[in-house]
Amino acid sequence: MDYTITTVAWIVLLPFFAFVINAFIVKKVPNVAVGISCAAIFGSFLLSGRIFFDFVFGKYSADYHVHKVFNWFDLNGGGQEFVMKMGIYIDNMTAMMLFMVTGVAFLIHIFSTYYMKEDTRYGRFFVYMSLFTSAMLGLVLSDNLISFFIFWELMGFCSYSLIGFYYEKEDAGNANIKAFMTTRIGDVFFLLGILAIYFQVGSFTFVDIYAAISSGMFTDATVTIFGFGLPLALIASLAIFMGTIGKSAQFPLQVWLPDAMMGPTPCSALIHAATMVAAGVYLSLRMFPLYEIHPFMLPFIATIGGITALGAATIALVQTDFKAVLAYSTISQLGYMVLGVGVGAYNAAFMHLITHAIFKACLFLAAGSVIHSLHDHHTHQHVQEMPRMGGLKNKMKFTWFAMWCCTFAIAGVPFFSGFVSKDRILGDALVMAMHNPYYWFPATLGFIGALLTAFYMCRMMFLAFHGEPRDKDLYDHIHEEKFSWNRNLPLLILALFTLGVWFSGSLTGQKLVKVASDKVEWFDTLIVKPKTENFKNYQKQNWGPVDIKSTISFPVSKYDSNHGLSEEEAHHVHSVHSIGAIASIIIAFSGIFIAFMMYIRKSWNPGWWVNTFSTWYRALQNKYYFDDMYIKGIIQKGLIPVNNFLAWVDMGIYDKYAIDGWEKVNRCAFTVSKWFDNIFVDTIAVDGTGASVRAFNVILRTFQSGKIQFYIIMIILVLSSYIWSLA
Amino acid sequence: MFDSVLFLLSAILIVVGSLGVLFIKENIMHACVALLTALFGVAGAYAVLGADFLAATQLVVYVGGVVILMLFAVMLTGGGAANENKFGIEKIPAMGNVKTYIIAGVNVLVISLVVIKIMANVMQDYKAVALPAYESTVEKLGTLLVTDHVLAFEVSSILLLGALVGAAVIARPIGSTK
Amino acid sequence: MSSHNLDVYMPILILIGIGIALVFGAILFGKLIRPHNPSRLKEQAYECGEDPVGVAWSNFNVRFYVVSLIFIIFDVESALMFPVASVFKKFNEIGRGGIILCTFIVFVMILVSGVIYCWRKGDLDWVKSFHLNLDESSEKNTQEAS
Amino acid sequence: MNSMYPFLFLSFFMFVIGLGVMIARKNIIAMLLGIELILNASALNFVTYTRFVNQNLDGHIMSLFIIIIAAAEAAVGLAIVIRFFQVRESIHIDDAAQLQA
Amino acid sequence: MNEGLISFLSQFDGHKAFVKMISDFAGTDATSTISFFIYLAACLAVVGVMATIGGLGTYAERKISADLQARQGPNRVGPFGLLQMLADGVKMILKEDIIPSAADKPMFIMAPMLCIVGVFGSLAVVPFSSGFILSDLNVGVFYLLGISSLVGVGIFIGGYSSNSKWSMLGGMRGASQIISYEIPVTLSIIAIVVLSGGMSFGTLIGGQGGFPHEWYILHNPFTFIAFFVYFIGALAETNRAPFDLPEAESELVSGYHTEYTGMRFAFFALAEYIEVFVVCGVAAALFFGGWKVPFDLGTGEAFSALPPIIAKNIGQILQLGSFFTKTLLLYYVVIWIRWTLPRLRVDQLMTLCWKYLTPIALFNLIMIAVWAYAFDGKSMFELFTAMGSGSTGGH
Repeated sequence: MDYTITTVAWIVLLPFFAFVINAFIVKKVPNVAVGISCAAIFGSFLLSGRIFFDFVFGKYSADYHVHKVFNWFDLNGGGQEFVMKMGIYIDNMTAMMLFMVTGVAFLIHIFSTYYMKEDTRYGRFFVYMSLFTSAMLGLVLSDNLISFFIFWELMGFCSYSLIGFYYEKEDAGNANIKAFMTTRIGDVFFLLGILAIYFQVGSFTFVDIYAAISSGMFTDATVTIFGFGLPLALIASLAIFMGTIGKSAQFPLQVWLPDAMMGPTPCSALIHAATMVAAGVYLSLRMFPLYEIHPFMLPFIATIGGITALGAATIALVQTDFKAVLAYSTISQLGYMVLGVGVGAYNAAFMHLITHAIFKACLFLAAGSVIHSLHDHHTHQHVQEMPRMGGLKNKMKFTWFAMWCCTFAIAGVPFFSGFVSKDRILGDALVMAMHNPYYWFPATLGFIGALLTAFYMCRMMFLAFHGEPRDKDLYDHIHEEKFSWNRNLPLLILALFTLGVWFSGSLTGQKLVKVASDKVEWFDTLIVKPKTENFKNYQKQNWGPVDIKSTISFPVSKYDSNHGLSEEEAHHVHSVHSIGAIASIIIAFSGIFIAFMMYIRKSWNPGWWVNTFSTWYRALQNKYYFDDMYIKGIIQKGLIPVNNFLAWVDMGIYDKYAIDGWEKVNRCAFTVSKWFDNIFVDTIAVDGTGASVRAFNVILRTFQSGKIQFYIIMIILVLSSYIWSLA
Repeated sequence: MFDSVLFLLSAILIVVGSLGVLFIKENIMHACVALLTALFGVAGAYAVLGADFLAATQLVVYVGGVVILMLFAVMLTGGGAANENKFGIEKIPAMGNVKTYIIAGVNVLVISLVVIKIMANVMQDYKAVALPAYESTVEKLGTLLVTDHVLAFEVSSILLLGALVGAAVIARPIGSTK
Repeated sequence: MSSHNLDVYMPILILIGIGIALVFGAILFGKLIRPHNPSRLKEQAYECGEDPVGVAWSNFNVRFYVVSLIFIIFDVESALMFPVASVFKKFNEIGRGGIILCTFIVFVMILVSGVIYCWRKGDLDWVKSFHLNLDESSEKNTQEAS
Repeated sequence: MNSMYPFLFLSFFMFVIGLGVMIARKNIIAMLLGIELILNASALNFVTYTRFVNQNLDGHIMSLFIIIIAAAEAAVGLAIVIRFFQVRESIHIDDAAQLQA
Repeated sequence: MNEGLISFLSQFDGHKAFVKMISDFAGTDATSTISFFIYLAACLAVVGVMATIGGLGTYAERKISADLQARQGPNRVGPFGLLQMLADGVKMILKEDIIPSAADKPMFIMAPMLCIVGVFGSLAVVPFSSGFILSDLNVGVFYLLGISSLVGVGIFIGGYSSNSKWSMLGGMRGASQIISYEIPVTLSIIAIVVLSGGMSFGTLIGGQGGFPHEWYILHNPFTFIAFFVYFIGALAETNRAPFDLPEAESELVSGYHTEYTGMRFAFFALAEYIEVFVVCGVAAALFFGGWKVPFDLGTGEAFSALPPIIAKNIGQILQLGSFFTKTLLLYYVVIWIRWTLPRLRVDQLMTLCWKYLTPIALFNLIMIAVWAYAFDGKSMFELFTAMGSGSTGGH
C-alpha cells in the first residue's frame, strides 16, 4: 500500500465529516446521525486495520516508518524563513494505536446505541463522540508537535462537552469545568515546552527533534531563568511532561478524572480507555528520547508514576461508587504506564497502554450495562452505589463474565493481558533498581499498588455480583439479561481481547514465566525505542512541497533484549525479570485471596480495618484531601489572601497616603492655578480650541457626507496620487 | 484582414455602448441596451484575442444573464416612469446633472493622466513577441480549472452560493420572513 | 501569424448583418406599398376598448427577480462547468477521472444546497404570498375571536 | 491584430467611461452599469496581456472569475437596490446617504 | 481549431486552385475574401431555406392541427393550400405599421430585431451535415446558448416598449420563463458534453453513430431522461404550447406582441418558428446522431467507385437528408404536442421547472458523470456486448 496523505487522512476525516454532517442533521434525524457516526468510525477502523496489518504482519522492520509532509503555510519574507509543515507519521506504534483507538471506539459506539437509546440528546452524543475520536486519531497521526497540540486541545474541548453532557445537573457542570481547567494547567506548560524545543531545534516535527537530539543539540544547551542557567533538556522535558501529568491525570493533577465520570458511561469508557488519557502517555512515548537526555528526568517520571499508581489504588479501596472504583483504577493504571516510561520500559509501557485500553473499555461498558439495568423506581434514577447491589450474577450473566475477564486482566492473573504488560513494567522497574538503588522506591510503590489493585477490583466484583442482593426491591426490578448485539457483543469482543495470548504470542503457557522475562514476542520486535541516530540524515533533507517519500533505508534492528549490557549481566537481569514475574503472580493471587476472605467468606471483617485505621480511612475517603487542599489551601489560603493583600495595598497605602496626600497639595496649587486658569486656559486655550475645532468641523464634515459618489471621487484621487508617486 | 474588421466592429460597439451608458439620460432601459451593445463588443474583442471560450461566456453570462437581471431590476424599481414618490422626491432620479458631469470629467482627466503615465512605461518596456496561432482554449481552461485553480473553482461555487442566498434573502418580499 | 482561423466568426457576423438588414429592409420596403393612416385610436394601447389608465411600467412582483437571480447563478455555474465537462472524457482516459468527478460533484453539490435553501424558504413557490396572507389573516381571525 | 495597444486603449476607454458613470450618474442602477463596464475593462485587459505578453492561460482564468464575480455582484447589488426601493421608493443615490431606513 | 464549410471545401482541388488564381490576380492573399463570399452565399441560402421552413411551419401547423381536429385546414391557395404562406406574407407586408403613441419608440423598433438576430446568430452553428455547417465553433453549443438568449431580451423589450399592460405581463412572463427553462436545458447539454468530451457539434455528433443504439439518447438510462428534460425545456424556451403563457390568448390577448402589427409581428413569428427548428436540430444533433447515416454512408467512402468529389457530395446529401428527417420529425412532435396538451398555469410552469426539471437535470448530470467515470464512457449496448464477449475471456 502506498501511503499518501490523502489516503491516510481519511482515517481522521471520516469521523470528522461525520461530525460536520451530523452537527447539521442531528436535530431532525438523530437516528440517521447515529448511523453516520457508526459507519464513519467503522470506515476508519477498516482503513487503520489495513495499515495495522501492513505494518505488523508486513515486510517492515521495527524502524520502518512513513513520513509524509506538505506545506501548510509559508511565511517566507523579510529574510526570515518559516515554513509550517504538516504531515503524517506512521510507525508501528502509530499503526497499533490507530487500530486500537478505532476498534475500541467503534465498539463503544455500538454499545452507545444501546446505552443512550432513551436519552433525550441521543444524537448529539454521537456528534461529540465522532469529533472526539477524530481528534484522537489526528493526534496519533500527527508528525509534529503543533498539530499534536491542536488535536490535544480539540480533545480537551470534546471531553469538556461530554463530561458536561447532562448539563442540567450542577455536578456535571462543575465537573467539566474542573476537568477543563485542570488539564489546562498541564497544557500551558506543554505549550511552553513546545516553544522551548522550537527555539532550539527550529522545527516542530518529531523527526527533526530526534535528529537534533542525536546530533547533541540538547546535551549542553542551557536556558537562563531568573539568572540561573538551567539545562534546556530538563526544562523542556519537564514542561512537556507536565502535559502528560495534566492529560493522563498523574499526581498531583489527578483530581479531574474521577469527576469526569459525570458524563454518560460510554463517554467515560472512551475518555478512560482509548482516547483522552492515552494521549498523555502517547506523548511521553513520542518524546521519550528527550526525557532520556537529562539524568534527573527518568527517576522523576518513575516517582510520579509510582506515587500515582499507589495513591490512586489506595483511594480505590474505600470507594463505594461503582464507577469511582473504575476511575481510580484508571489513574492507578496510568501511573503504571508512566512508571514504565520512567524505568525505560518503553515497549512495556506502550503495551500496557493498549491492554489497559481494551480491558478498561470493557470494564466501563460493563459498568454501563450494570448501571443501566439498575433503575430505582422511587427516585427514577440509575443506581451506582455498590452497597445497594449484590448478587447481580444471576441476573446478568454476560456482563458478569466479561467483567471477570477484565478483572483478571487488570489484577495481573496469568494468561490475561494485564499480566503480560503490567508485570513487565514491574519487572523492568526491578531491573532498574538493580542498577540504581533509587528505583527501589517507585518499584516498591508499584508492587504494593499491584496487590491493592487485585484486592479492590475483586472487592468490587464480589460486592456487586456475588453474595446476597442487599436491596431486594431494586434487585427484583432488574430484567433478566438477554443477549443483544449492541449490549453484549462489544463486551464479549473486548473480553476476548483481554486474553494474554494476543500479546504474548504463546498459547500453551509453557512460557508462563518467560513471558515476562524473555523478549521474543511479536510485540517487542515491533515496538522499540526510537533510535535517534536513525534520524540524523533528516536534518539536511530537502522536503518538497508535497508528499515526499522517505528515502532513507533503515537497518533491520532486533530488540535489544540485554538492555545494552554484556551477556553476563544480561543473564542476571533476566533472572530479576523472573523474580519479578513470580512476585507479581503471588501478589495478584494474594490480593484476590484477601478480597475473597473479606467479602465472600466474610472471615475477615473489613470494618475492623476501618476502625483501626480510621484516620487513614477518612483520608482515603476524602481522596487524600486533594480537592480540599486545592480549594482550601491554594485558592482560599493562597490566592484569596494574596488578593486581599493586594487590595489592602491599594486601599491602605496608595489611596490613603499617595492619593489623599496629593489632595492636600493640590488644594494649595488649585488656588494659584485657578487665577491662571481663568485668564489663560479658559479664555484663550479652551474657547480658542473650541472655535478652531468648530472651524475645522465645517471642513471635515463635508467629507463624511454619506454620499457614495463623493467617496468614490476621494478614493480615486487618493489612489491616483499614490499610483502617481509610485509610477 | 478579417481580424481588423472584427476588431473595428467590436471597438465601435464598445465605444458607442459605453458612451451610451454614460450619456443616455432619459431612460435607464436604453442605457441597459447600450450596455448590452458594449458587452457584445467585448465579446468580439475576446474573439479577436483568441479567447473563444471567454467570448462565448461573455455572451451567455452577460447577454443571457446580467442584462436580463438589470432589465428586471429596472422594471421592479418603477420602470421608466417619471413620477414622484410619497416623500415628494422624484421616484426615478435624473440621470446626473451638469455639476456631476463636470466633476466626473475632472476625475476622468486625473485618472487618465495616471494611467497614461503607467502605460507609457509599459509601452517602452514592451517588446513584441511572436504571437501564438489561434487555438482552442477550452480544454486548456478545463484542465487548469481542475488542476492548478481547483481551489478557486470550488470557492467560486461557494461565492455563488453566498450570492444566491444573500440576494434571495435581501430581495424577498417584505413580510414573508418565514 | 495567420488570421484565417478567425474566419469562422464570419458567418456569425454575416447572419447578424442579414438579420438586421432583413428587419429594416422589409419595413422600408413595406413603407412604399402599405397604407399609412394613423389615428389616435389606432395608436392607443389595446385595453379591450377602454382608454388605458396610467402607464404600464408599474412595479412588478419581486418573485420575477428571484427567479432571474437563481437563473444567473446557474448560468454562471454552467459557464464554469462547460470547460470542466469537456475535459472530463480526456481525464477519464488518462485515468484521473476520479479526481475530476469529485471536483465536479462537490461543485454541483454546493450549488444544489443553495437551491435547496431557496426551495425550503419558499422562494421557488409562485403563489407563496397568497398562502402567507391566508395564514396571517386566519391567525388574525383566531386572535380576534379569542 | 498584431499590436496590443488598441486593446489596451479600448479597455482604458471602457474603464474611464465606467468611472465617469460611477461618478456622474445619480441612479443606482446606472452606477451598477458603470461597475459592469469597469469589470469588463479589467477582464479585457487580462486577456490582452495573456495574448500579447505571457501567453499562458492564467489571464483567461482570471477573466473567467471576473465575469463570475461581476454576475454575483450584479445579483446582490440589484437585490439591494430593489430592497432599497421597497423601503424608500427611490433609487437616487443621494437618498442612500443615511445608515438607517 | 475551428472547422466549417470552408475547411470542407478546401479539401477539393478546385477550391485551392480558385483561391490561388484569385490571389495571384489580386496580388494579395485573397483567402479571406473568397471565404467571405462563400460564406455570404451559404448564409443567404441558409436564411432562405430557414425563412421557407418558417413559412411552411405556419402552414404545417394549421394543416396538422386541422388533421388532428378532423378539419380541412388551408386548402384554397394553391395545391393543398401550400401557397397559404405566401398569401400570409403578402398580407403582412401590406398591413399598416402602427407604433402606439405611448410606446418607447426606439425599443419598439429594436425588439423584433433582437429576436431575429438571436435566432439567425444561432443558425451559424447548426450542423446540417458534416461539411455543410456554417462554422463548427469549438464552443458551438455554448455559443448557441448564449446567442439564443438574445431572444429573451427581445421578448422582454418588446413587452416593455409597447407600454401596454398585456404586453408588459407577457414580456415579463416570457423572459422569466425563457431564463428559467434555460437551466434544465443547459444542464442536460452539459451532461451530453461530459459524455462526448467537447462542445463543438462535430465532436458531439462524432461520438454517436448512424444506428439508434449508437445515439446518445440510448447511451444510458440517464441520457434517455436527459432528452426529455431537454425537450420539455426547449418547448418552454421557444414559448410553444403547452408553455405558451406569454402569448396566452385567453388571458393576455396576445402577450408581448399585442401591439405589433404587420411585418414587425411577422418577424416575431418568424423568429419563433426558426427557433423551434433550431432547437429541434440541436436535439437531433445531441441525442439522435445528427447527420450520421447508417453504415457510414455519409463519409462517401461507400461510393469509392465514383470520383471522390462526387462520392463526397453524395455522402453530404445523405447526411443532409438524415439531419432534416430527424429534425422535421421532432418538429412534427412539437406541433403535435401543441394541439394535444392544454396550457399550464403560471405557477405550475414555475413549479415544473424549478421543482421537477432542474433537480432531475442535476441528478442526471451527476449520474451521467458517474456513468462516464464508472464505465469509461461506454454505452449500455457496448456493455452488453462486452458482457457477451466477456464470458469468453475477452476484455
